[in-house]
Amino acid sequence: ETTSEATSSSAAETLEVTTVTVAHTQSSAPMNYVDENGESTGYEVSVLKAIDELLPQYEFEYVPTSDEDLLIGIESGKYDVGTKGAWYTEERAQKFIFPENYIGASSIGVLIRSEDAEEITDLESFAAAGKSLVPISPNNAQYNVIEDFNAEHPDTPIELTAADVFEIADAYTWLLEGRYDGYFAVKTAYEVNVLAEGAPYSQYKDDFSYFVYEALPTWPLFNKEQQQLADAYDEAFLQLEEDGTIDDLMIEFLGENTFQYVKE
Amino acid sequence: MLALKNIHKKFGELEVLKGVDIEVEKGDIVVILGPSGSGKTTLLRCINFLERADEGSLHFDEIQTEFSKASKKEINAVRKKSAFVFQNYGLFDNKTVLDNVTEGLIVGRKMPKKEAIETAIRALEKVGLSDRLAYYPSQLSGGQQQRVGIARALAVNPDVILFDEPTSALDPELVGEVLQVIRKLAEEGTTMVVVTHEMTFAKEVANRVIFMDQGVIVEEGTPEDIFGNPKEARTRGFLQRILARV
Amino acid sequence: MLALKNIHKKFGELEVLKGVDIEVEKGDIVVILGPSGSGKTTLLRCINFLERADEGSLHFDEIQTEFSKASKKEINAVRKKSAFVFQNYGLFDNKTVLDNVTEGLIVGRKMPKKEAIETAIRALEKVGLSDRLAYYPSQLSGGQQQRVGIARALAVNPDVILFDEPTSALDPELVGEVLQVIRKLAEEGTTMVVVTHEMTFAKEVANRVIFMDQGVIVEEGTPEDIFGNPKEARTRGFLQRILARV
Amino acid sequence: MNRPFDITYIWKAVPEILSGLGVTLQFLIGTIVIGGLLGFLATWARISGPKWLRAIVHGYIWIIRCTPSIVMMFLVFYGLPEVLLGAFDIDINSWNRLNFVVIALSLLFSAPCSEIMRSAYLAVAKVQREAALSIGLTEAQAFRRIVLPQALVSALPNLGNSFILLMKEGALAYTIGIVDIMGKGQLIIARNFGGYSIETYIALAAIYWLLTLAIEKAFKLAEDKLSAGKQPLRAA
Amino acid sequence: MTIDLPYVQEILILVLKGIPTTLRLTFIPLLIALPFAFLIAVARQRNVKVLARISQIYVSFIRGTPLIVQILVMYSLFPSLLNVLVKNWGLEYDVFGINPIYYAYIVFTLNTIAILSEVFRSALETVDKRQLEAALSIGLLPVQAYSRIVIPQALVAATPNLCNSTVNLLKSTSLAFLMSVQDITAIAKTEAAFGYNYLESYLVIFIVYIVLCSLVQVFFQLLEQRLSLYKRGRNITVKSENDKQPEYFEDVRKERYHAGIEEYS
Ligand SMILES: Nc1ncnc2c1ncn2[C@@H]1O[C@H](COP(=O)(O)OP(=O)(O)OP(=O)(O)O)[C@@H](O)[C@H]1O
Ligand SMILES: Nc1ncnc2c1ncn2[C@@H]1O[C@H](COP(=O)(O)OP(=O)(O)OP(=O)(O)O)[C@@H](O)[C@H]1O
Ligand SMILES: [Mg+2]
Ligand SMILES: [Mg+2]
Repeated sequence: ETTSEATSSSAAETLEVTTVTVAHTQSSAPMNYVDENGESTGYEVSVLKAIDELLPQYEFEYVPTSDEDLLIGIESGKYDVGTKGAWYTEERAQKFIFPENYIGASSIGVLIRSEDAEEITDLESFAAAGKSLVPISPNNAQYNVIEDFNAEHPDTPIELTAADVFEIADAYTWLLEGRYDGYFAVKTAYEVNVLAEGAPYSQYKDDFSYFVYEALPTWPLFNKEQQQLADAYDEAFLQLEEDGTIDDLMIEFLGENTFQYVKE
Repeated sequence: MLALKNIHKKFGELEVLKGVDIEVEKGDIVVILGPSGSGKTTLLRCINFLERADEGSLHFDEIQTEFSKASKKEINAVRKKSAFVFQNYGLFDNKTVLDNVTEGLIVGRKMPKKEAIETAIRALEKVGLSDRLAYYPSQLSGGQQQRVGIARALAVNPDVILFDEPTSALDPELVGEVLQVIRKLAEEGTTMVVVTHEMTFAKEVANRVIFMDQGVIVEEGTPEDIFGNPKEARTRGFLQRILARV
Repeated sequence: MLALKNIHKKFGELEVLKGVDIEVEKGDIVVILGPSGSGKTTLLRCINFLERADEGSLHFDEIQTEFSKASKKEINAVRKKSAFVFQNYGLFDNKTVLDNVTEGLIVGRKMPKKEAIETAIRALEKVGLSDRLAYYPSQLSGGQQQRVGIARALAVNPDVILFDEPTSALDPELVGEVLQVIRKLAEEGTTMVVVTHEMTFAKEVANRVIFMDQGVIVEEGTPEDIFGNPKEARTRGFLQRILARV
Repeated sequence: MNRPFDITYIWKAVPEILSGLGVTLQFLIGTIVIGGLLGFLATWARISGPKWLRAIVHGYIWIIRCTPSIVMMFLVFYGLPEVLLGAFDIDINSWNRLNFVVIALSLLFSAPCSEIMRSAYLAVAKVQREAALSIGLTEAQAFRRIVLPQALVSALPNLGNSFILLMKEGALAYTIGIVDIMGKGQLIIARNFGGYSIETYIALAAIYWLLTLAIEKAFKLAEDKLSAGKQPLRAA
Repeated sequence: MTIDLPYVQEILILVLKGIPTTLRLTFIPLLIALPFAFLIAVARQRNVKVLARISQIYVSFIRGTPLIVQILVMYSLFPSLLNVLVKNWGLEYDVFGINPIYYAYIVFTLNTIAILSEVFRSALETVDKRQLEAALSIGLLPVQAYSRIVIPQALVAATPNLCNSTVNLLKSTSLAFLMSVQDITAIAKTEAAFGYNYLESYLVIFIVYIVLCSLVQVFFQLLEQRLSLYKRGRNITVKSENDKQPEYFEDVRKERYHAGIEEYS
């Protein structure tokens, strides 16, 4: 409803342009973040920017904010749409509109010590070996994945500890010193922190190994009143997928097309 | 010029003043005598509204009011016309000697700063303290503090000064000097109500003496009457025991 | 029993004590006279280590020390053997009259509670205040506070009591009573050093009088000597002006 | 220890972190002024207001002290515009978000601030006010010139605590997307996928400490000035 | 926007389980901090040479660095260091098995010491020097003079600020979730994440904090009233029977009464 009246006065002459407030999280690289110059960027934000190009009737305005504010804001109508790498649950679908098409997929997997690499190749073997996992924020998709995993494997659950978001790369050190055995991380983080040239942990490259578990599809969330906008999004998204823009952005921000890892 | 009628004051259930009447004429020096705890300080505090009397009326020049009902404006007016010398000195701890005295002039009476300082120094000279201008109260001896308190009250040149044992911490030499000052003030027309334990003081400067005990005025009269020919047994007892000692 | 030699004390640049010697025998009542600001309070405070003297030595029974070097143990020992009656009363604001007096007994001297209360009440009776046991200092008149201060010092039954103007807020009747108390204490062997402005007091109870001025002892002797036949011009001047008044 | 540490990164992070300094200072000063004023009024009401007002203010302080800062932030950010729009037809949705931060923090700050002032006021001896009145100062003058300076001496250390805590409240601003120095640090860390976090945090800590030292210095000066004439609680 | 009431009820029950943790995180650091804070305050107040300087740096550093940085140091770096040391000493102790709540205790204690030391320092400023002198002069040792005369008077000015600090501490313990400690906020947030019920969760957090903080406030209010009794003065009654007198006073009064000695009020 807050879709702005501000532009409606000038609307008479040309096409009626509606301003859309797009909230995104500011510190969830590579999906959504704020760059050195204070510009909103990241994979999901970039997709939305491309979509905006295709929708002349809308003009997107980006508001970087926190997870909590984003959710409350969309629900209350302060923001029309928001993106935070959210995954789908039934409960959430009652509060927000999930469009037909997910916007991206974050490929997650487990970082382990190389010495364990032979024994551990997937979550099942990780669980079976009784290994411990670095605490996860309940806000993260990973938390839910492990919960689901435990529900499916009641005999060999993985011990799951919740902790608030704590954006430090110390988890790599914790692995090395044996505090924990596995770090359920986004693949890009592993690449940037360990594999890349000049990465902080590049000297320990050989001590780590990584296996991809799956890619979780992530959705933008629309305010309940914004069905029309959600439909417009869906239409535009398909178009972008077709013309290869999505693929390009995936490569740019995530290094590869992660849709391939999505389990249906 | 100052008349108080039927002042009553209770602290909790303890009745400290039980109907006190006082009348003071312009230029009077009224001395209040009485044993410790008889309500002298409380009486002075009530006059200046530092304590709210429960009952009684006040007539002070054009101001006429009930204690229990006095408005802020009336209270301020009374305070502007009077000054109080505290039994425990009550100096401003955060101000120097000079600032203690100029405060009431510059802020209270809007006197220009320079004039205020001159006035203050004159008042401090009267009590022999013009060499301690920059000291803080905590750096003064008891007698020095008491004299600053006196100078502070003198400086604002009020119509009435209420003294609560102004010489208790002074050596006899200084008592004499302060007595001189008070006498001179009286000549200039300042009215004074003095609570004191110094009989000499009472005899020499008072033109009226009030003897209080247990919250009531037992007797009042000229110094000659009270000291020479006290009517009440309680007064006689009090004076006898003192004179027996001196 | 108490000997002080060559006490010097400076506050910043101001030298307040300029080499004071005092010797006090057991049972003595030494009265210190002197004009306001002459350093009397400072001297008493130095004896009790409330102020640290810059120079000088102290000999108190078996304690023998330099002021500037005294250890904590020595300081505590001196304080345990002495009591101080403050010019400004110095009552514990957060304690009732009774608790003010028992504090030094129960905590300082480890006396059983019941005995302490009995002792305290006796001391308070001596100064006529046993009807105010449950009052807080803020609820007392000036004279009442001063008497509690005296009772507090009496109660701990020290070897030496240092009085700083113990009667300044008292009416003459009470002065007489307090004087009695002090005299009786002396008979029981308590040593006392009393700063006072009450000449009568000095004449009647002292067995030695010290006249101080500007940080030095000008003259000392028996009351008869000092009052009857003062040698120094300054003493004569001080006494003359007083006697002229009385 | 297996812990990479790039000391030069600390220095590299400083300029970007400092670009948030303006925001930190803005909400800090804004809150001190508005919250301090609110706190002062609350103190005044509690000490010399009529009974009903005292009760209301007491309740206000009570509730504010119970409110977690994040809850207050959302109440102000979402509740206030609704209230103003509904009741007065004033639309503040387009306001700069910093304003909401300042309002939320001011409300939060006013309660402890008022308690600080109240306890400091009550600690000044009664006779100080009385003496001022007795020489003809009005209540207001007596308060401003005699009581207040003495009360401040004991209020300052506590106000110092509050100011420093307030300065570090950037996390609260971050929840509605206002980026102060703390926020800048977090953006940097997020952009690095958690890399160099220790280095970034060290830079942050250093900057905060410097600011704290500056605040402490100012308070020390004020304290020394105001406690002139006061004897420290110290036996010889 | 609607509030999902059954859900509120559901989390509320879950969150109640976090209350003991929250209380522990508040009161253990508080109680440990009190004596240390007081010592620092006295050292600074009396300007004890080296100690005052060190305390000042400590207070400034702890107050001046963000809590989140301290948590990082305590929760991440410190155990690593400890682990290396333990290994070097050849000990068989599992450093990483230590419950992180202990790190939370340490962080909150260090902070509380710094904050309270300033609270106490300011409170000591309000006590008149003469009170200390009087206590010493009747033969109390400095420790006794402080504990019996100075501190009770200082506490009057300190209580409202102690209350501020306690309430602040109570609310800031939610940061312990960074160290995976499950306090009330942690539980509420974890529950909220699944269905994005943040509104309801914050409502629950609010309710719980109102109750907890109110208890703290009631306690301190009563304490303040009790401690400042001497300022207002005891209610004077002519007959002492209604007076709340110290019980020993009452004993002696009765005894003396029965002994036929005059009654006093
Ligand atoms: N705030 C108070 N609460 C209760 N009682 C009080 C209070 N102030 C004074 N009193 C009592 O009132 C009586 C009179 O006190 P007041 O100070 O007027 O005596 P005073 O005549 O000035 O005595 P002094 O010569 O000793 O100064 C005393 O018995 C005292 O205990
Ligand atoms: N803390 C201080 N700082 C500076 N000067 C001080 C300090 N304390 C006392 N003085 C000065 O020392 C001198 C002596 O003070 P002291 O209190 O010993 O006098 P006194 O003989 O007791 O006088 P009185 O009879 O007036 O009480 C005074 O001139 C006073 O100004
Ligand atoms: Mg009196
Ligand atoms: Mg003196």
